[in-house]
Amino acid sequence: MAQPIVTPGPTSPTPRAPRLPRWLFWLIPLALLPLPLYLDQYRQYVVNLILVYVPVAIGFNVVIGNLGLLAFCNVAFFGIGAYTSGVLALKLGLPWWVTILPAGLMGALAGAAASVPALRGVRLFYLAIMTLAFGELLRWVYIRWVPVTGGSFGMSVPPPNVFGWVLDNEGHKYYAFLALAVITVVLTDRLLRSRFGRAFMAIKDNEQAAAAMGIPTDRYILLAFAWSGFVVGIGGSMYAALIGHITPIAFDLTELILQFAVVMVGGLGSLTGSVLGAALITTAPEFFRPFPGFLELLFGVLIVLVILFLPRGLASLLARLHPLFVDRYYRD
Amino acid sequence: MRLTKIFLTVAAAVATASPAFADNMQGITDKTIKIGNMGPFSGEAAVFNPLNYGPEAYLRYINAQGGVHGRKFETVFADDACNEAKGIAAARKLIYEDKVFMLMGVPCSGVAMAIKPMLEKEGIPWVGPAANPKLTRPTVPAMFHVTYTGIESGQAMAGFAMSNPALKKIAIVEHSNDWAHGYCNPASEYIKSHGGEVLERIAMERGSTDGTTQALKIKSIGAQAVMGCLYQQELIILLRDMQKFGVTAPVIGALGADFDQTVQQVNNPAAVRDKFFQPYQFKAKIGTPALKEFEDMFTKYLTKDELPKAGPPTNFYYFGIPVAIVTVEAFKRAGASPSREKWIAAMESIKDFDTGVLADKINLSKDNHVGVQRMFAVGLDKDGKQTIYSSWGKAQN
Amino acid sequence: MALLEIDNVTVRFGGLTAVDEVSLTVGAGEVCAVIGPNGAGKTTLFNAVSGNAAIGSGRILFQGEPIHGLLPHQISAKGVRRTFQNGGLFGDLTALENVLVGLHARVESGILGVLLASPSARRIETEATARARALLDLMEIGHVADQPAAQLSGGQQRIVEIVRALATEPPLLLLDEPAVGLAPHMREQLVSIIRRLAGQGIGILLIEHAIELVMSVADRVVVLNYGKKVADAPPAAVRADKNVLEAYLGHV
Amino acid sequence: MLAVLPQLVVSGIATGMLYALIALSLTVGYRATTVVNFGHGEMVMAGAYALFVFAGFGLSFAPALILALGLLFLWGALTQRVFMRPIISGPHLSLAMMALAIGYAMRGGARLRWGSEVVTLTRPYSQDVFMLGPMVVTMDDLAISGFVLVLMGSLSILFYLTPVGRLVQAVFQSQRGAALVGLNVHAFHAMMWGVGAALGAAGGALLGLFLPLSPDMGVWTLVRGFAAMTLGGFGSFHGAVIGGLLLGVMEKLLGFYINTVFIDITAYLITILVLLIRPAGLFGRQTVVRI
Repeated sequence: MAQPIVTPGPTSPTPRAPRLPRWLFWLIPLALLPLPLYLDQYRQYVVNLILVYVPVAIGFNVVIGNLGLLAFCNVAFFGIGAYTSGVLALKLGLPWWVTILPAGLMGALAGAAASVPALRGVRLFYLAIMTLAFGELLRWVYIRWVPVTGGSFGMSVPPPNVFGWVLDNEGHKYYAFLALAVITVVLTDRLLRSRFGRAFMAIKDNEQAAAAMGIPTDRYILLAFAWSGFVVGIGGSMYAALIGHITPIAFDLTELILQFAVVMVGGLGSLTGSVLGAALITTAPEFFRPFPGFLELLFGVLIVLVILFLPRGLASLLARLHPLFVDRYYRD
Repeated sequence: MRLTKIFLTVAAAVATASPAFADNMQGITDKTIKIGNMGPFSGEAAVFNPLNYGPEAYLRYINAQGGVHGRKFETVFADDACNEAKGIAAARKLIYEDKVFMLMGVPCSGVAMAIKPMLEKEGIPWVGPAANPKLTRPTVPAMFHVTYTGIESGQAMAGFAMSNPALKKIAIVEHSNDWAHGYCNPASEYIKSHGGEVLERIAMERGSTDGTTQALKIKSIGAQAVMGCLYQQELIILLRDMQKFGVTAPVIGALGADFDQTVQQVNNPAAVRDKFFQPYQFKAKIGTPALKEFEDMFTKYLTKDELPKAGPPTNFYYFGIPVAIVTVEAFKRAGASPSREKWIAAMESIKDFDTGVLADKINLSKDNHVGVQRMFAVGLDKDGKQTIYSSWGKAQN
Repeated sequence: MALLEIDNVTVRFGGLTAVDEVSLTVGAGEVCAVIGPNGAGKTTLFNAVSGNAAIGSGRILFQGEPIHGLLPHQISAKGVRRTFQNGGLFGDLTALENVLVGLHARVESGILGVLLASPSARRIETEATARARALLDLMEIGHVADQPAAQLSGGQQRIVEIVRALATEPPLLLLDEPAVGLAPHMREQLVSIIRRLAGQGIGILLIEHAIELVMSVADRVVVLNYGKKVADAPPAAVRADKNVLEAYLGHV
Repeated sequence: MLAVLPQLVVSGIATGMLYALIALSLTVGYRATTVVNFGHGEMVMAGAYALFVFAGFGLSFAPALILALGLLFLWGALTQRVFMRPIISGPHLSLAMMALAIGYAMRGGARLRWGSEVVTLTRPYSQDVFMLGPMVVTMDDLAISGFVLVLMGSLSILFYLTPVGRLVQAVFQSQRGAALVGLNVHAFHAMMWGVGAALGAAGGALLGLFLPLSPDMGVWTLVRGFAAMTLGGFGSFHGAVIGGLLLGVMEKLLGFYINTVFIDITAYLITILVLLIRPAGLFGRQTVVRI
């Protein structure tokens, strides 16, 4: 064995990036707690929809932003989560809160399955096409597996139930959703700021160099996909609880484009960006309401403009504002 | 701990804040009645938006006559993009923000099913063209069908075919979506329960560019008739390819394709004459004097953007209008100070009411919120003359 | 026993023999430079050692164990670390995060610990971060620790890459053209870093075009030409070798 | 059951010709720029509508078609120049999303203009049916196959007998190298993207001959084109053509002999199977797979 090369001796003080205390983060959900007191059932629903898209976006971002692979199958995880929750509630009569974890786990399983092409070395646009096929095949299964999924009519899911308390009011759902959104954000943040998240980023930037640093890239690709599936699956479960009626058409290519838009507008690879993107893209159609028919055109143009002029999304605006908002991948 | 306490306090506050049940006079003022008109104005299903403009034309016509009991209708449009999440948002906006009296429209069954629990809970009236029979069966206090659901249409398709005793072995060609299954499931039930046989349910997906497989399959299983639960484009392809391979079984198409356009685009009289039929929901042919009144209404009261870019209003405009006609009739009957309860009671009092458009008269009651049953069929006879049939080979009037 | 033993290794790509029955050894604390004209097979030889290229025949032993046929990350975990010719840094990560990736194998936090932020996982992470900072400070680039690697100067990038490779204290380091694009004073610094590492017993295999640098730092020079080894001797002897001159002149 | 086999194959080839054309047009763009146009389906759609518009000016079929293809060539080149070039060195995801978003906006635009009306093209030939032994062949089949074969022939001449083919290959392998030998890579990219768009538009025009136009008509063709590319080998010209033909035939066989519900997912099944069995496709080199 070689001798120690460096002994961390008296270090010269180096300027650190400015940091805020971590507990400040908790002020955000805390400040959001009284929201239902001020919102009507319509606005509250839109807020809840934003909260659904928070896990959907952060999960998606792990694969396309952090791991940097062109996986076009996020709606597959979303749909699996929704259907798992729906089927367990409808066929087995389980309360919604019991179905959340299974929805996440089924999503993770789908994530693992979707990582197979990537593990076989398929990359770039070719990977995009492969994973697209995976998502569309699943949608075909939802349509065909009528006894379980209700086929093309979809299934009506009973109102969500948490510990025997039926959430039949948007304000009630809000608390459950806020808790889930916070949990998924915090867990994903912890994952990304550990050696796992750094490995994802290393694989994105230079796969060969990552392997040369002792990172078993395949294992991490699998992990990223599974985590993405897990988080997005939970988002799917929330979707089922919010909408109450799930149909195969909700998981089609249009939905995929929407989810892409959330991540791209928010900022690739940025957790904060995903949350911002979810908020912006979910509420955008509400602002476009006075122009029915223009929605697709405006939406397309919006994405084009963001890619051209704000390639790192809203998160980069924040980061430009103050270094505090720069995403970091370590803990000290 | 502190966090938990705050959470519990706020949650309790929200829970105890009495859920603001919608006022049963919501949307009614001395001068106006506010109506939410919801449908797909964007996305693939936007082709169905004449179902929203049809009733709007009628409301504008009524407004031009001075309104009902001195009140004029005020419509708030909302786009649901035929997507459940967007649809719920749209419906909630209409109900809680715009505070409309009732909802009209919502042609997409998925969206209608998704907003149903909310409408039920809040007692918001709905009248619309979504074909899913589960919307009004079992009866829900405030939801009404005054147009044909999938059950009536599907049974009419099968019933028309089976009114010809020679047609017993029937094949179904359908899209794999709720729309198609909404028609072909009841059709299939009807065939089986009336001594016929469903040989095979053949899939033909949206966007198909070729119907060779389906046509050859129909031929090889020896089907005597075909139920085609297909949108217009695929129906045209199927008819064309059946002709190409000499498959002579008649095709009964579902509502959802425009008969005239289909015939015109197949562009081959031999492929449709005495061979292609469709249930017919109107009392007379579109473009004939019996329906002229409505055509004038559309062209007079709708804007250029709301009308077809070319040609006269299509059958979707006519299919949409009974929704408004019956709604207005109920407002007339509900008296000078309408409330939701009075309006619903007025709806349920409607018997043998002739809309002037539909083949059947409207009959509603406390236990039955599906207003129409009987349909005709339309087709070209052996000479190529468009005919409305009451049963196989038997022309109506 | 030599630290690294390359024994009769051949690497073929299709019909092309990139490395042809090459043998060489690197001992602990030894700096062995591989030189040769473009296309001589130097980088391919590196790739064979680090597991990025499969060998056709021969053996590669590290500390007496065969490592050919292992995957790159397994070889890395055994203690063979490398740098890359065209900058193998992770551009979107900061210098600090790059070094942390280098420490990956040493940060043994489990996924559950990370997700639950268990005290031990937190401790492991903060310790690793402190160590990474210390390493950067030691190489006198601590002030750029929080800048994205892509924004660093060429020299800083090269040093970060070496720090990253050294973070786990590997016995053997493969440096692929570390001096490319460096200003003269940075080259001197590089030479002193290499000497210091060798002085601490690390074996170094070096590919370099800058002959002066090679001559000043290497204990032994191996010359490749058309995939074949044409010389293997101390710098002074190689300088006088006729084969070597021919290999280079033949290409001018 | 076997009696219809020849008919299925013949009809499958006729359909496959269209898929082949779409796959080929995708491949042209991909080979020249190494970027897959995820908004290509809308170029197909736009081709059909452009033909409709020009025909509406009273032009006969051939000049209207030429104008439509020219327009789409310009539009393709313009999108590459204005939208793709500024981000060409950015993440691949941005490139994919950019193309997707342009397509989405085009679809929205088409829906605004034509969404509520039925738009059809008129065939420049009669709608006759021929018997070829026991098989039925329509004029549509012949016209499409003929047109696609002529296009393929001209493309082969372009790529195999003129310097363009070598340029494409050079740019595909090393853009820097191509720039070094004096090729204006940017202009070349824009031009080939335009050629791809024009070829796709030709596919749309052919579709429009026997289908009513709709803003969504491109989406399905894109999926079929991808599957054909994958089957033939990503980036291979003749692979795209053979992949398209095979896909057309397989859809028919799977649909008839197994179940019609499989027609719609044949493309996806093929994509997945190719991955499991032979990721490089029939004629592809391993280049798509990690080095």
